[in-house]
Amino acid sequence: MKNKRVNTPAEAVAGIVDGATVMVAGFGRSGVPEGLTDAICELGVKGLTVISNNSGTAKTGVARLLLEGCVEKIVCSFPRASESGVFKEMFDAGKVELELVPQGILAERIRAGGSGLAGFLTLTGVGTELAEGKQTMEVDGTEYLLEMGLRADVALIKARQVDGRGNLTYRKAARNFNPIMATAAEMVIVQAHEEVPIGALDGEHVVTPGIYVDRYCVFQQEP
Amino acid sequence: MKNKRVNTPAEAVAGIVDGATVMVAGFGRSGVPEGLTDAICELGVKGLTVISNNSGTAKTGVARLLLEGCVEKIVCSFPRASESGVFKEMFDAGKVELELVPQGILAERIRAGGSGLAGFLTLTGVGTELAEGKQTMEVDGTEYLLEMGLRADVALIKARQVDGRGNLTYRKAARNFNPIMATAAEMVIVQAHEEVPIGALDGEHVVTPGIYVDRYCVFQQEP
Amino acid sequence: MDTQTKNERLLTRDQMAKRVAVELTDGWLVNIGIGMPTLVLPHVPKDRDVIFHSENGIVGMGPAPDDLADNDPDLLTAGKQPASLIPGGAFVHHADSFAIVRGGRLDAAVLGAFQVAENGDLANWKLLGAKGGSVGGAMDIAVGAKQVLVMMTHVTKEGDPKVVKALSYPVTARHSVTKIFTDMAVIAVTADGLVLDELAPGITADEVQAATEPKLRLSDSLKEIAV
Amino acid sequence: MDTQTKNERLLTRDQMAKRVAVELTDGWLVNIGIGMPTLVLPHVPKDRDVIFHSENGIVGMGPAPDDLADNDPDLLTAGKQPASLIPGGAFVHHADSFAIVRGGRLDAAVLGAFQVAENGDLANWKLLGAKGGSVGGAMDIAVGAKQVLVMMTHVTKEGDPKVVKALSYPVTARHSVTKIFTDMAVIAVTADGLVLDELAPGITADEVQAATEPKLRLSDSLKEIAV
Repeated sequence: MKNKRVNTPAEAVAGIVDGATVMVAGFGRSGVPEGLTDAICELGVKGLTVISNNSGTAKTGVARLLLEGCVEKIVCSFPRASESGVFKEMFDAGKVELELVPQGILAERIRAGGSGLAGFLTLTGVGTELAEGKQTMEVDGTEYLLEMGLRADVALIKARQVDGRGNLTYRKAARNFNPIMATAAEMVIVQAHEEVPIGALDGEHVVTPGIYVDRYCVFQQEP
Repeated sequence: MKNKRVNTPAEAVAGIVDGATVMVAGFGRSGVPEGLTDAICELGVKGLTVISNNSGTAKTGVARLLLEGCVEKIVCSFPRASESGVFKEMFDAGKVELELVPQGILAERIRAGGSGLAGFLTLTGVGTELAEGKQTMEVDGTEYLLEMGLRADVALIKARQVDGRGNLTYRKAARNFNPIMATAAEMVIVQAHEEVPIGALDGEHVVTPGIYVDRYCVFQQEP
Repeated sequence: MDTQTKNERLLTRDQMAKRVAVELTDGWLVNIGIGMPTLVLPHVPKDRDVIFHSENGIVGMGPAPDDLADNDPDLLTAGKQPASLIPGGAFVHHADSFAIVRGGRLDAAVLGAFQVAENGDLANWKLLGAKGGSVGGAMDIAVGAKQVLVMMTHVTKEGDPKVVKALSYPVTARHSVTKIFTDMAVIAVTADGLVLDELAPGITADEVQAATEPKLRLSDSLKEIAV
Repeated sequence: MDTQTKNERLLTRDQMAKRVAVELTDGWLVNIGIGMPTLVLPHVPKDRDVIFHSENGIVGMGPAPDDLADNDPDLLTAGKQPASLIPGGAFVHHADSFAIVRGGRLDAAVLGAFQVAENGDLANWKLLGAKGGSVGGAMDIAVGAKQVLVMMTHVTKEGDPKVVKALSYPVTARHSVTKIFTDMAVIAVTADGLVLDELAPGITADEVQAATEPKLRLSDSLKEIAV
């Protein structure tokens, strides 16, 4: 059986290169794999495009990636929040590029990318400034926006449990973007709170089948 | 709290009218809510459009609906199977109309319908006779088919467990089309193997949130 | 009219929240936006089963735990405040969460706003001239919810009307708002224009009209907001 | 050549299945089509971790239980035959199952076929002139799998080639087949046309060419199929 387990977040993120597109799961600080984002900072890669719902809380997660100069562009639904001073300062100084995407569309574009769909038609955003430059299509007299699937080189995932096959469960609402990002990247890297033996997870309770997971490490993140 | 529980399959399907579009979950005979399809036969409605992966095994499920003359059209991926003699005979005699849809596209169209998406772009079916009459779109030099979301008036669902809020779990691969059909109809009717108290299902193990369910009955189907 | 006196007659945020809560019907699934709308949740009458949806994947969100020590970092509102899960609640991932939103399952959403136009156009995501902006789930929710209930002060801090003929702020969703709850009034958005349904105690219809850009029709059953 | 003699030299279905099984690499996720391909599963070498996907939502499908009494009606192959779940297997719903297929996660699919064209076009869902037809997951799987391995007899019952210059049967997916396993040979579909890689024991390259419509190139490492 393929060994997907590595010992540390550093080993887990090894090989991520400058300029890579990286999905970082989480909503606010819940479900953000900070062990992995910290390890990327220590790896010192540059020019990343980060796909993430938020831009990081205080100096954690994506905010630390920004602070350490790893990020060129962020694809995000809610980058400017009271807890996201790092992004605000860097964006206002022109040090990071932003692609703003409505939250449900961001989720759906990721799911489409993971599902092998080129794009989908939605009412969300029609007639708004976020529709600018996007293709529209009329169906039965109603105008829809065409939104495109989104994939990444790497997805960084925070799980509650993992088994040796890479099957994952999540904790409460820390699930958020994790299961969909785990379907939409060439390399899926997981930070799991605990490892359980193969067969310990009920096949009906697995949220992300292990076939999506390339590497995992066990890492207990500080709250 | 809204009372979603009714006592019998007959009560559960009451009000389904002639000409309705009805999703019937299941793959082969697994996950087919036969208590509900039988009750519809007894209700004696006519002219239904049935959306179902198969056309019924022997004389059960959709096959019984066909036999009893309830069905005008079937939207289906695998109607002609060795176990589906009823459909074959009726189709060859011109007594039922067929819209053939690739299985993954059928699932995805239902999911799109349930997710409020008008349609999506896919490679499946490009250049085949099932693409005839469908709109195509070129993205980055590749040709995609536009497939449209699919919704129904009624979805018939077979669950393993239900609670008073309508939260559902499924049994093994009987899950199949059930969770997606439960999102894509105006009236979602469930036949559950057992009822459990509210709070007995772990919120992380619920597959279909109860907000999707309009009515349920407890019915133990003969294997 | 003396301004001081008028301000005293305006509804407090909590009184507004209480009025919005009354609007939420038994059995409804409701999304509560960040900011002022979060005040609504504790005011829902106990005998009503209103189910709250939070876009971060909570179906059946309950109030913050009584004891701060019970706060769970993985159980937060969309505004990242402490929350709970009601018995029979469930967790879904983000794409499934917005499938609920866009799929037409939200009976209502309670949202804040910068402006509402008389045709129901909503502006609530971006200030005038702002760079970037944070859209969050606002566009999906405003398009998806069957009823979009806006909760806001009637005028800006500068005294400008927020109920306007046409938006000057960037639009969130066209033709989406169904009812407006302010510190002065409750106004319905109808196919025939805006209808003044209710007045805060001590506020007159003329005062509301003066603070509102488009023309208001008076409801045949115009009444006072119960506070 | 005497037909009786030739038939005796053709691989049995089980021998074909064994050869296909060898192709499945350690760590692969593989979808197995209905019909002849289902024979492949028991032949996978025990030291190889090949994970089987079944489109009805099984990730990690195992063989039928040894004891018929253990058959579970909710644990079936795509062809509705008894199956099992391996330890660490999981169930997903149908949309998620095909998300795996179209999302590029299938390392290979083993499918039956009526015809394969020299450019890799696949026909396996509908007979000539059939009314209606049953497509199942064939189109999604043929488009989505990284490698499409076709397993079929080399010729029809009437002796007509099934490896053809251009399909006469309705197409399932264009340019999709990567390798063809028949009772006579193993043929790779390459950008430069068909390459004869392996021969059944006792079958000659000339015999294969005679039973094949397009021109075959001989592999530099042409060898005998291990049976």
